[in-house]
Amino acid sequence: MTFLFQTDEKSQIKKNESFTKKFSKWKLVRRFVQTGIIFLLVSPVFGFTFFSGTLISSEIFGFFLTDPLAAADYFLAAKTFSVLVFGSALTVLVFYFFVGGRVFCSWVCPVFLLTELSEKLNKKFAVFKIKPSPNQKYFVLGAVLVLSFATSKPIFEIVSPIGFVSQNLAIGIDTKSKVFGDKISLESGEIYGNLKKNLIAKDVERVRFLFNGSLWFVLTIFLIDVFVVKNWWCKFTCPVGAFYSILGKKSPAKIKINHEACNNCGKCFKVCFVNEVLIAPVQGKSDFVLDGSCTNCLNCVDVCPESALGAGIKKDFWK
Amino acid sequence: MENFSRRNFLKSTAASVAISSMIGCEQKKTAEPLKQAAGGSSDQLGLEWDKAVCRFCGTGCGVLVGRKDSKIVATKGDPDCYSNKGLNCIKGYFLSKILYGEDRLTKPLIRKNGKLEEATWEEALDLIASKYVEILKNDGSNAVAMFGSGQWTIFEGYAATKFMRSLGFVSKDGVGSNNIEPNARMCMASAVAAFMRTFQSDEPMGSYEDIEHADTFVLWGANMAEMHPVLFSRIVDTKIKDKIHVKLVDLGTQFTRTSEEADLYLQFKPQTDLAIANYFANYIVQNNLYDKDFIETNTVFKRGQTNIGYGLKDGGADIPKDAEAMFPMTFDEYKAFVSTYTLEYVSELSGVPKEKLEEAARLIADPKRKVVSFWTMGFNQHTRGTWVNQLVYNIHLLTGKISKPGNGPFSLTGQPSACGTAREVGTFSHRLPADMVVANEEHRKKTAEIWKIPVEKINPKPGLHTVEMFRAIDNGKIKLLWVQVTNPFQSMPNLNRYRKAAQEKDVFIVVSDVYPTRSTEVADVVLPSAMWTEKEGAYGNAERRTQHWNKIVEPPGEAKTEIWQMFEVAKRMKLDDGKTLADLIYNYNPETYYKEIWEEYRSFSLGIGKDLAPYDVLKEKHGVVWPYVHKTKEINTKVDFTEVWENVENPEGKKGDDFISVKWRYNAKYDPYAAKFLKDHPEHKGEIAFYKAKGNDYKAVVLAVPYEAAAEEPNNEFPFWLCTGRVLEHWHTGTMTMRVPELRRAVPRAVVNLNPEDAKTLGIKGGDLVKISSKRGSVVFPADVNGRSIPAKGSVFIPFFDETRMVNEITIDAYCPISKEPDYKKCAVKIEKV
Amino acid sequence: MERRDFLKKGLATGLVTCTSSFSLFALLGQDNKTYFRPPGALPENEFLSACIRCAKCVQACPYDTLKLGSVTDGKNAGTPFINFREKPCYLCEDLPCVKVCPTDALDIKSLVNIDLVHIGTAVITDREACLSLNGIRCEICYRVCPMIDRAITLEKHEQEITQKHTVFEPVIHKDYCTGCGICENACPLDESAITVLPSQRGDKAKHYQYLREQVKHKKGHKK
Amino acid sequence: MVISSLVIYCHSEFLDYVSEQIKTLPCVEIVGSHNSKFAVVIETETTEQSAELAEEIRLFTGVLSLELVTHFFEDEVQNS
Repeated sequence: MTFLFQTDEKSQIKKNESFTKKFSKWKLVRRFVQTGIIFLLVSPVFGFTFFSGTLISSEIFGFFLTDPLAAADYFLAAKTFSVLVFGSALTVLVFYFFVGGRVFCSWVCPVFLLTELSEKLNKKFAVFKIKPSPNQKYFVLGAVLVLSFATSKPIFEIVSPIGFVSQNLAIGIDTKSKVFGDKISLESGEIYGNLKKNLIAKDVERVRFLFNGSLWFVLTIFLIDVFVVKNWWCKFTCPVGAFYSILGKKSPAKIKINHEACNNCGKCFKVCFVNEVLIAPVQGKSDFVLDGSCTNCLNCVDVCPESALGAGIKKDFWK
Repeated sequence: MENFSRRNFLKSTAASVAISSMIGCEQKKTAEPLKQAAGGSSDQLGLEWDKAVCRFCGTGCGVLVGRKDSKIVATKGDPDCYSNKGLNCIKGYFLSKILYGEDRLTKPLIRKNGKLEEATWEEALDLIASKYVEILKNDGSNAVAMFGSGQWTIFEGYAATKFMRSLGFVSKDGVGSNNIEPNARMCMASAVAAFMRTFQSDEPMGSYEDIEHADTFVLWGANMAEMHPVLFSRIVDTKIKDKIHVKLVDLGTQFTRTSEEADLYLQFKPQTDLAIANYFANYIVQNNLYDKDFIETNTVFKRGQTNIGYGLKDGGADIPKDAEAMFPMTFDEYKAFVSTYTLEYVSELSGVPKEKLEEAARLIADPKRKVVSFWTMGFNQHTRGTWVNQLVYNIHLLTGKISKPGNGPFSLTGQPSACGTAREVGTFSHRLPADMVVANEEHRKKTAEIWKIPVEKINPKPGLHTVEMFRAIDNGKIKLLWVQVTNPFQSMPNLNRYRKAAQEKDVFIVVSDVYPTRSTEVADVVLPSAMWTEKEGAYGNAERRTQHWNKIVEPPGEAKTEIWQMFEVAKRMKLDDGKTLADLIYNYNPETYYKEIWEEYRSFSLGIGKDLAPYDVLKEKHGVVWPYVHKTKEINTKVDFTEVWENVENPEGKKGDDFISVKWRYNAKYDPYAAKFLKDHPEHKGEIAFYKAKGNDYKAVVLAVPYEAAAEEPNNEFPFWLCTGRVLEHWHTGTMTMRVPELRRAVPRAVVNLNPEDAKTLGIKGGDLVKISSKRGSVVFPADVNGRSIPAKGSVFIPFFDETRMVNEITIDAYCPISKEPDYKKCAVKIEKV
Repeated sequence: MERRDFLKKGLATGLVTCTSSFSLFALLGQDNKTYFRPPGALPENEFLSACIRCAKCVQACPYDTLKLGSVTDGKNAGTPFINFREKPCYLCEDLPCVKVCPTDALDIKSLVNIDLVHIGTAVITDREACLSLNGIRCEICYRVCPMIDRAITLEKHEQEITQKHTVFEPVIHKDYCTGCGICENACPLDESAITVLPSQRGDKAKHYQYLREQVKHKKGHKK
Repeated sequence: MVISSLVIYCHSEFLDYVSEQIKTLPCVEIVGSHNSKFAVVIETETTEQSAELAEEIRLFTGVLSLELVTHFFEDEVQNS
């Protein structure tokens, strides 16, 4: 993918010019949110009760939230309609519409962390440099919806890496002490001096990792990301990404560009995960990044030396 | 009238022809019982099979133990054993696994600055012996105590009682210590006291075979479906063979698996069994269904002392001196006494509907019916345990239904050798072997003669019974306690007091056991012991059957038998004249000391109606019932039975044998002693003779005692009754059965059984954690609402096998003033959801 | 340069194909294991459609009974199931797992009370190994059953060999058995002699009434 | 008077039920029972009455079959 911009002197990238590492403020915030989501998923294991469930469907402070695609799959597969599921999907839909479509991918979804890691590894170890078309994910989305209806099974939820990762986080670490309150050694602590511990009350509280076979599937995706196609899953295949891209198209929250400040240095292209969306704004065709695939990860805002880019609100978002 | 008699003739012929055609035409497949060659035979798997008896309950099922190389790998029921004929319960099924728990004790342990460290046998035994000598010299015999068990083998029990009672040679006050108690005090003491007061001889007079002859079974608070599974299987077999006629009456305070099988279930309020038994006696007397001439020849009426206290204060201060007194009484006075227990009064007091009470009374009193009463802990662990035992004897004595096949009261035992070891060997604080007591001059003389020690060495004053013994530890009077084959620091009632005493008071505790338990936790010295078939042994079960087994495998590591431990300690106790205590009391030939101990112990029982079988007969047979009587005097009796021998039957042998195993004592048809007695006393009519009751002119006592309230009744602060007990899957404190993975998987923890209505009002669901507290403490248990036993409204049941939650921390240590047996079945608690 | 690059490519493709083929093979692989669902579950096919694999029920189960299907479980990946031998369902009265299910895969409406739960039906599948049927006084499955005397009773018949003992045969009554698996979990044999099988209760044929029902026979609780 | 005795074969489930039913009948007396069978004696004035009672017993639910074992009816023959 060549850089479609005129290289005039001003923007000449000096080969040996070391990047003055600009402090990436937004990346820190995003990392904070991502780890926050992971702690949220793991919180029931440590006894917190305000959150339960996974990213497919969860309950926070009593509110039901369901992934809209999962809801759609459910309605198509089970050929029913449930107000509760629709309502919970609607809240998620409205939230992401105003926060910015694919914000789910870069800020919430734990699989994105793997993608970012695979992106770095891909630079060094990429073996095949295949580049499918960015619209592939929409075909996958379509296929998922049709298949769900046809096989009357929520096809995507069966194989969703988002499901697998969040399931394993939710129940993979088991520290719940047994309900019956069995104890390993008796009230008087050491019962036998230096003898072996009392072997009668054995099945008691201890940390157990129950990660199940699903992580193989996630590993496969990760390897494809690294060796075969850069960002194969998040950029080109994930139907949830496609779903939020469609939603994000019309969302008011967009990246704004200040054409004067932009000196066409191209740094934003390097860090952007879906850098084709930047072409139009950088070339001055639009003041906002209009393409829905932008995940509002704000990497570009961080790296822009002239801070030409910033998170903006597109007031007339309905046009 | 002639027509009348012809009609009867016609009717009876019609009836008999019909009956014979009914039975005759369906021949039973009498499969010949499996003839199993036992005793050292090996089968195709290369296993060496040898006979033994099950390690657990009082039923005493015979088992065959299979050894391969040096490990017990299999067991099976012994088809030649009369009680179980080749069957076991689930605990017996796993017998081969109890020896091989992971944390089996294999080295002696000595507590050094708070921690139990491994030590050598020399070090441990020297320490114990020195402590014994030091305490005996400074504080005298009453400062040492031993707490043994109904799971001791007979040899160990005999060696222990001999050891303690001969400590006079070492102690400063020159007499032995009577502070020796078996845990059978918490299990069978009430039965022993009742037997001695009624018949002046311990041990039941009937046999398990009564089950096949009887048609009415009255279970007094005995959950036999779980506690004596194989016997219950025989009762149910009798029931299904004749569904119309055979009746099973279950009196209890909670609905159990036994009540599920019962035809008539009487659920009564705790302690009101006293009133119910008196009502039955009243019913018998009012409807003059009593056996007049049996009463005249064989019974004497007495009135028991009343308001005899509950033993709540140390030293039994709240018990009147003459609590055990019995005053003469005439039959009419007795009739007047029981007449107050009318149907209305008892029904209202006990909460049992009138028609059920009456139906039960009718069944019991019906002369045509053969009635067997069964009871165990429900009656024995009772603040009026001795009374309530005697009230059932009253019923059987009034109706004459005693000592006959199918008729008789049968006091079941809990432990495998409570009878064989604790009661017959007399390891109680007031007893000597074979029904003898320390307070009696002649008994001491006879014992001294057999033990070959001076009679003044035997302490005439009875020692401390169990509850007082542990209270004496708390009061610092007892400085040394040796615990063997039992786990008192989990099974004592009011446990917190005694655990604290053991840990804080200056008392040197030695525990001989096979696994780490709550008792080894407080011990100063832990001695690893050999277990069950890792040593030669013999148990005596509930029907007076002594069963012997050989040593089959070696004990693990350095574990040794309890007898060896006592020998070694005695060897280390030097006397003034240079000899050791062992030389005096244990000078047996090391190769054959089991045989010598047996023959010495057996000499106590000969000629007094308690004759035990010789050692070789025991080794060869699959269990021998005593009295085991020889026809002529010279072999083992001081009495000659040749003239009466012909008309005495020998159910377990052939007609012409010169040995008879007496199955029904006191019955001349089966007991040579009774036949001889009747021959010598022609004026004594009938075929029953209580020849042991010399004190009451050979008559059994019918005792008039009233209903008295329980020691601690529910009140508004503690509104619930608490009853404790066992489950089929586990044995006592679970130290063995909880180490069998399969049994622990089936019943992994103790739960509190709640009545569904109580659970609903308290908002408790199955599995919720519930705190149960009494005046003495509180324990948390998971709740079980629709489980195997459903307590009556306002009462709860908790088993005591779980060492991580000990229900005995809240039970009360009130005891029956006569038998000194604590009441685990009744105390007041409150229930809160955690 | 060319050979090293070729090696790298080969290694990568090998690695990728083996993991992806494993996952795909597992995903589509058909195994005949029956999956026992939590209480209130719809019939199997409808359940697979309705369950969106959100694992909330697995998280809500206080006893850790519910396990989560993985990729190797094919179409059951992500769905909850019970392995009785490991841990049975303890039939919590407040049904925590059914309450949290967002879709109606676990249908709370169908469970007016806990007794209507029907995960499957217990059957003594190994009559020869069953200790009770061999006359040994076991009957653990009977005594641990939460619906004792309704879902399971003891039928007595004479022990043929000794002729003076009784065989207490545990008999399961389909209409009451909830299939919770507590009996299968507690069975002391290495291979449990009593196993829960998937069975629909279904109503009896209308055209014939058993002799037993003609007579009001007092079976079950004799409280 | 006519005296007859019968053996009644019942379904093993219904022994208590059948025995209660028989007890309600006049002049019929159970004289013995074995496994799932009863022996009863019927004493009536005439053979018809006896046959009726037998038929009534046969119709009880749970009774499988009936077998007449003895039947004394000399008096009836004498006075008829």
